[in-house]
Amino acid sequence: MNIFQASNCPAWKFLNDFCVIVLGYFLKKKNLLPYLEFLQEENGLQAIVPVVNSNGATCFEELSKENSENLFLDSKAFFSAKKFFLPNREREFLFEKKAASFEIHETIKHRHKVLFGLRSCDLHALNALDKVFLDFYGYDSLYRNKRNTVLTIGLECLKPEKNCFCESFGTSKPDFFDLFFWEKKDGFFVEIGSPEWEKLYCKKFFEKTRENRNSQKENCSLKLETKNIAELLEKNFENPVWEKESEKCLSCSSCTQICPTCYCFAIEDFFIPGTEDSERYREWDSCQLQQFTRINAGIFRQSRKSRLRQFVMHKLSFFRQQHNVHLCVGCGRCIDACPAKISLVEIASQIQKNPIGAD
Amino acid sequence: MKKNIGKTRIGFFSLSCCEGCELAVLELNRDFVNALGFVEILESRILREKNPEQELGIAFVEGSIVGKDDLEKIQKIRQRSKFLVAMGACATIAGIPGIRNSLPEKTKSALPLHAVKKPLAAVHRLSDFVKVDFELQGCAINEKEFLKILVQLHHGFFPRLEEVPVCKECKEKENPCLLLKGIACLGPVTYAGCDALCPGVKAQCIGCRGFTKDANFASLKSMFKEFGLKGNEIKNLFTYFNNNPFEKGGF
Amino acid sequence: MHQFESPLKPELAEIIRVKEETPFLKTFTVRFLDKKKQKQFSFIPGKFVMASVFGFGEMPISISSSPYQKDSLQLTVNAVGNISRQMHLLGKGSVVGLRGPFGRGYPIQKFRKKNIIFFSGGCGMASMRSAVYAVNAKKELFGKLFLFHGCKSPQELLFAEDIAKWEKEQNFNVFVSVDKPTPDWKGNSGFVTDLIDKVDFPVENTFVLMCGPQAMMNIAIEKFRKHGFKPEQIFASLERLMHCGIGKCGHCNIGKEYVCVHGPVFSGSELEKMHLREG
Amino acid sequence: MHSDEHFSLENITKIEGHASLEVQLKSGIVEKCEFRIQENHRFFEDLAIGKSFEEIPLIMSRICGFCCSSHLNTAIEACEKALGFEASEQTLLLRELAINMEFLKSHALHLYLLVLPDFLGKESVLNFDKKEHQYIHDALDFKKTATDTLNVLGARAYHTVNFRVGGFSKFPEQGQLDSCMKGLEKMRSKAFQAIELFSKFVSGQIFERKTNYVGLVGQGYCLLCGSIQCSDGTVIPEENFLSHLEEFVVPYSSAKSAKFDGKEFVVGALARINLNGKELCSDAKKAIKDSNLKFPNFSPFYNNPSQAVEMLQTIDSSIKILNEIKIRQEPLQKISPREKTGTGVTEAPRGVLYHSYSIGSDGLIKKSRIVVPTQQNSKSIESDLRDFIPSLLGLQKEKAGLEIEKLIRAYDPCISCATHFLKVKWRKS
Ligand SMILES: Cc1cc2nc3c(=O)[nH]c(=O)nc-3n(C[C@H](O)[C@H](O)[C@H](O)COP(=O)(O)OP(=O)(O)OC[C@H]3O[C@@H](n4cnc5c(N)ncnc54)[C@H](O)[C@@H]3O)c2cc1C
Ligand code: SF4
Ligand code: SF4
Ligand code: SF4
Repeated sequence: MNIFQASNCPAWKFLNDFCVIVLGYFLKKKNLLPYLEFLQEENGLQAIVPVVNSNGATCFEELSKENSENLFLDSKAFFSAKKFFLPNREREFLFEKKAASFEIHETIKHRHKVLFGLRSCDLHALNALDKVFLDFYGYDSLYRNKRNTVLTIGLECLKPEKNCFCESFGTSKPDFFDLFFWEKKDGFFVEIGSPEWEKLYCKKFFEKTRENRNSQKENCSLKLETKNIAELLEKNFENPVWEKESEKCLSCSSCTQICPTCYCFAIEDFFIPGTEDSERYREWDSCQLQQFTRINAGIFRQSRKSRLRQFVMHKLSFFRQQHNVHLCVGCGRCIDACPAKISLVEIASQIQKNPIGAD
Repeated sequence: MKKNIGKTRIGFFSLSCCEGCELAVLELNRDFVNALGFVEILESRILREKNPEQELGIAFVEGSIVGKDDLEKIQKIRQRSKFLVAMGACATIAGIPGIRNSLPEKTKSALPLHAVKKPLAAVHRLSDFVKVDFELQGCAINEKEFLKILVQLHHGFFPRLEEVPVCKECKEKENPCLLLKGIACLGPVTYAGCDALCPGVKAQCIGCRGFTKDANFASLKSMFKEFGLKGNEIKNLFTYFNNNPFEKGGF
Repeated sequence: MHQFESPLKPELAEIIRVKEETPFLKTFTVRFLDKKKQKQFSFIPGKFVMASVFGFGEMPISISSSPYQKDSLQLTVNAVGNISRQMHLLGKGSVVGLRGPFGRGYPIQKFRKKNIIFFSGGCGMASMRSAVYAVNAKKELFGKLFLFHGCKSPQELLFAEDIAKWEKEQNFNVFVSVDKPTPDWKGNSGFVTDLIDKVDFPVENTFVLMCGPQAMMNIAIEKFRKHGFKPEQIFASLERLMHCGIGKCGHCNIGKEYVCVHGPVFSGSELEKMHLREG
Repeated sequence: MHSDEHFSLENITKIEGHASLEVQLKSGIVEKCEFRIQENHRFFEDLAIGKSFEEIPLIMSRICGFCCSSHLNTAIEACEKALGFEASEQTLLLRELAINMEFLKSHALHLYLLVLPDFLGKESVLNFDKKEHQYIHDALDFKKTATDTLNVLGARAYHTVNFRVGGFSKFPEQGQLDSCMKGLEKMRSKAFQAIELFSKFVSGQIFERKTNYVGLVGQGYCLLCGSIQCSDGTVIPEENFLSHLEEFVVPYSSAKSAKFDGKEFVVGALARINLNGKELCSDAKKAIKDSNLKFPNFSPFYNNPSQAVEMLQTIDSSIKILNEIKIRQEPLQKISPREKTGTGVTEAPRGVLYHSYSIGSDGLIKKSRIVVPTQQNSKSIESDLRDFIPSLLGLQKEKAGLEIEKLIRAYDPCISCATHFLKVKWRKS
C-alpha cells in the first residue's frame, strides 16, 4: 500500500496533535489556480477540484478552462468526491466469446489524479472506505488501483454549515492526506501528510514559512453524543422512533447516493448488442430500495422502517462494531439532501432521549 | 453447447398515441442499423408497406387503449407474439390520452365520445387487458433502454422493472434537488431510467415513467401542500401522465 | 505501478455433466479449465462459489459435492430467475465462471465424537449433501447421525438416490417428509419441522446443521431449543442476496455480519444476536 | 384497373397515423373518393381544460411524435400571447432553431424512409440492398444532426422538456451549440444531393392541379411568425385565421376537413415555396435552378423536392442562428396569469399549425382550439385523387394502387395530429 503509513503512526500523531509548529510551506491565494494548473500540466496529474456545475450544484470535476472560474472554496461541496473512487457505473470485465470458451478482460484504467479541496470529513470518509475496500476479507482491485493513483490535498473548513456535525465524530481534524491547506489570510499554510507529497511539490509557488497551522474553525452548532451510540442503537432496534420517522421517508435513496461513505453496489451483466460478448458492470445500489434485499423467498427489508433503520444503524452502529470507526463522518450531506428533512442526528438523539429498555 | 439463436422477429404496433416512441427508436442511429443484424422487423406500419400478421418473438406496442378496436388489436397481437413489450407512457400508464380519465365529471360527460368508433368508458394501459411482459417507460421512451432490453430478450434474459426512483439518477447526475428549493418534483415516486432528464434541465419531474410500487404518496403530497400548492395543482401534477383508471397514485 | 488481480475475476470452468434432479433442479458437475486451479481447490461443506453465466450474471451457489471429490465439484441449481434459468439451458461442454470458495462452512472438525442432525428443506439439501458426504466418509469419527429433510412434493425430492442409500446405512437415521404427498408416497407427510416433535434423538452431545428457507429454520430453531438444545449446538446457513461474495457490495449485510464472509453458516448463539426478522 | 371499379386501400402504410381510402369509379369517372382518417380521438382540446398554462405545451407536444416541437412551440406562442408576455430575443432564436431542426428531421425521415422506397420500387427501407443502404445512413445522419441539436436545446429529441412558457428552464451551453453547428455544416453537401435525388423522381411528372396555397409569409423564410397569406392574394393576421377557415365534418372520416374563404387549399412545403420562394437562402435558390425545379408549381408530387429544398434552407438558417447566438443564462420568467385568449400560428413541417387558448384569471385553460395541417389538406388530397385516378386507367391494379399511395404520401399526411381536434357529429342511421 502506498498511502503513507506514518499518518497512522502514534509518534507522528503525537507530533501533529501537540506541536503547534509543523513542517510546512505557504501558498498565496492568488497562486492557487496557477498551482493547480501546474500540477495538471507539469506533473501530469489530472486535477479534480470542487466547482459549481452548470446546474448550480457544487461537486467535484476535472479542472478545465471552462470551469476554472467556477471554483468553489467556500464550504464543502454538496456532492462528495466519492465518485472518483467508486464511480456510479463502472465496467469490471469484458467477457469475450472465443469459440466454446471465453476470454476475460479486466478493466484496468486509471489516471494519476490529484484531488484538491477535500475537507477533513471527506478525508475521513476515504479512510472508512479504505477499511472496506483495502483490507476487509481481501481487497477490491478496482478501488485499490484508483486509490493508489490518487493524491489528496485537503482544505480547511472555517465555517461549518447548518447540518455539519463532524466534531461529534472527531472528524473535524484532518487525517490521512498528502497535503493539507490551512486557511490563512491571503494564503494557505501547507501541511505535509505523507512522503508522496513530493509529487505535489512546486518550488515556484511554495514558500518557506513561519506561519503555523492554528485553526480558526468555528464549532458546529449541530451535535450528536456519539459515546456508546453503537450499543444504544443496537438495543433500540425496535424503538418506535423508526416507525415514526420512516412515515416521512420517500425511499428516494438520496441519502445513500450522496453520502461519501455509502459504498454498496450491484453487479450486472450486459450483452454487447449483436455479439455473444458481454460486459460486467458495477453500479451504485442503495439499501433504501426494496430490490436491495430481494431473493426468491422474498424481500427481507420490505418496510420503509427497516430500510431507514438499516441506513442509520449501518452508519452509527454496525460499521462501528465491524471496523471500530463509525461509517458516518458528520458531513451532514444526507441531512442536506433529504427532501423529507429526515436527519440521522435527530433520530439518534430522539432515541437517546427515549431509549427502550433503559433500565 | 449453446445453440445459435438466430434473428429475433419483432414488430412495432401503435394504438392511440403520437407514435413518438417508435421514432425514438430511430434515435439509436447507427446502432439501429446494426441491430438489424440480429433482429428482423417484420411489422411496422411506418417502415413497412405490407404487414401480414405472423408469429413474432417480441411485439413492441405503443399507445393506449381508447376504443374496442384498440382492444381487439392488442388481443390479436398478444396471441401471436411470445413477448409483449408495452412502450411509452400511453401504453404503460395511460399517459396523456388518459388525462381524459381525470377530467372533472362535468367535462367528461360532455365529451363527444361517439367520435371514437367503439368507445370505452376510460382510457387504459395495455396491462389492464393483456399480459404485458415488460414495460418500457417514458414519454418518449429512452432509446438506450430499448436497445438494452431488446438485446436481453434476444439472448433470453427477461428484464424486470426495478423499483428505482428518478432521484437515484438525479443524484448521479449531480443535479441540485428541486424539492429542496420548494419546487414540486415527482422524482421520488417515479421510475428511473431517463437519467433524470427533467431535473437535469432544472425542470420538475412530471412522472412520465410511472409511479413506483414503493412510492410514498402521502408524504410527498403533504410536502407539496407545504410548498403552497393547491389541491387541483397537486392533482394536475399527479395526473400529468399517471392516469390509468386502476392505479393513479391516490387520485 | 503494480496492478492487483481482481478478486472478482471469475475462473473459467467447464460443465462436464448435467443431471436433472427434479423439474426445477439440476446438478452440474464442473471442472476448472485451469488444472492447477482445480488441484488447489478445496473447501469446507457449507461454503459456496460465485457462479457466472456470462452475459447473465453471477450468483452464489453452494457446493453440493463431497469435499473429498477432488477432480471436479458439483453445483445444484434451482431455476428461479434469470441466471439460474439460463444455467439450466447450458449443457455438457459449456463454459461458466467460478469464484471461490467463499464464506464460512460448517465447523465439522468440532463435531468429532458427537451426534449430528442434518436438517434441510427444499434446495437447502444442496449444501447439506456436501456436509453429509464429508461426515459419512469418516463415519467412524462421529456419533449418531440423523437426517431430516422436507420438500414440497415427492416429485421435488432432491438427491433421492443418495437419500435412499443413506437410509440403508447403519447408524444413519433418515427422515423425509413432504408437504403435499402423492398417493404413492410412502414416507412422512406434513412439514418437516413437525418431525422434530415426533422423532427421538439425543440432545446431549448433539449438533444440528440446518439449511433451507428462513421461515422453516426459524420454526426449527425454536423447536430444537424447546427440546433443550443450546444455541451453540445449532448451526444454520442463511440465504441473502449477494453480488460480490467478498464483503464489499453490502447486500448481505445483517447487523454487524456479512453473510458472505461471516456466514453463510452461523451458530445459534450468533443468530440470536442477529436481526433476522426485519419486516 | 377498369373504368368501373370499386376499391379501397385499407390501412395506408408508411404515413404517420392510420388512414384508408375508398374510391368508386364509373365509366372512367370518379364518383366517390373518400380519404378516411381512422385514428381514435384523444380529445386534446378537452384535455387542456382545467390545466394550467404552464402544463399546456408539454401536453400538446404529445399530439404528434413527428412534429412535437411544432406543437410545443405553437402552444407556447399561444399562451405567451394570451398572457401578454414577450420572450427574450435569445429565446425566440432558439425556438426558431428548434423548429428548423424539426423540419430537417421530419423531412429527412419522410423523404428517405417513407417516400424513397416507392421510387426505388422497394416494399420498405428494410429491403434496401447494400448499395441503397447509403440512403438509410443518409436519412439517419440528417435525423441525427437535427436530433442532436434538439437534444442540446431541449434535453430530449422527442417531446423536449425545457421549452417553457416564459423562456427556457435551462439554456443550452454555448460549447454544445458550437458542436451542433459543426454537425450541420457537415450535412450541407448531403442536402444538395437530396435535392438532386428527389427532383429526379418528379422530372417526368405531368400531373398537376391548380389550387390555392396558404402559408406564413413575413420576414425571411419564416416558420415561427408572420402573417397568413393565400395564393389568391389574401393576407390576414394570425389571430384571424380561424374566421377565414370553414371547417366541416365529413361523415366517413374521424377528422374534419377545412376550406379557406370557402375554397379548398393546400399547406405544406410546396405551399411555402410557392408563396415565399423568394425568401429562400441563396444556395437553396441555386439548387432549385441546378436541378431544374420550377416554382410556383402545381403538381402535388412536387411537395417532395420542395421538402428537400427546405432541408437545405433549414440547415442554412440554423447555421445563421448559431453564428449569431451567444448564450447568456436568463432565469425562467414567472408570469402572472390574466384572463385572455391567445393564438399561435406557426409553420409545422406539414403546413400551417394553429393553437389558441383562452386562459382564465387563475391561469387555467378555459377553452382551446387546434387546427392541424393534414386536416387542412385532406380536401385537396381527395380532389387531387379525383383528377389523378382516371389517368391510371389501364394500369395493373397493384401498380395503380401504388401510384395512388405515392400521391397521398407526397402530401406527408400526419394522421395522428389530424384527428384529435374535432367534435364530429356522426350521423346516426
Ligand atoms: C450462500 C448461498 C448459497 C446458495 N446456494 C444455492 C444452491 O446451492 N442452489 C441454488 O439453486 N441456489 C442457491 N442459492 C440461491 C441462489 O443464489 C439464487 O437462487 C440465485 O441467485 C438466483 O439468481 P437468478 O439470477 O437466477 O435469480 P434472479 O433473477 O435474481 O431472481 C431471484 C428471485 O427474485 C425474484 N425477483 C428478482 N427481481 C425481481 C423483480 N424486479 N420483481 C419481482 N421479483 C423479482 C425472482 O422472481 C426470483 O424469485 C444460494 C444463495 C446463497 C446466498
Ligand atoms: S451518513 Fe450523512 S452525515 Fe454521515 S457521512 Fe453520510 S452523508 Fe455525511
Ligand atoms: S430534483 Fe426531483 S428527482 Fe432530483 S433528487 Fe430532487 S426530488 Fe429527486
Ligand atoms: S424526469 Fe420524470 S418526467 Fe422527466 S423524463 Fe424522467 S421520468 Fe419523465
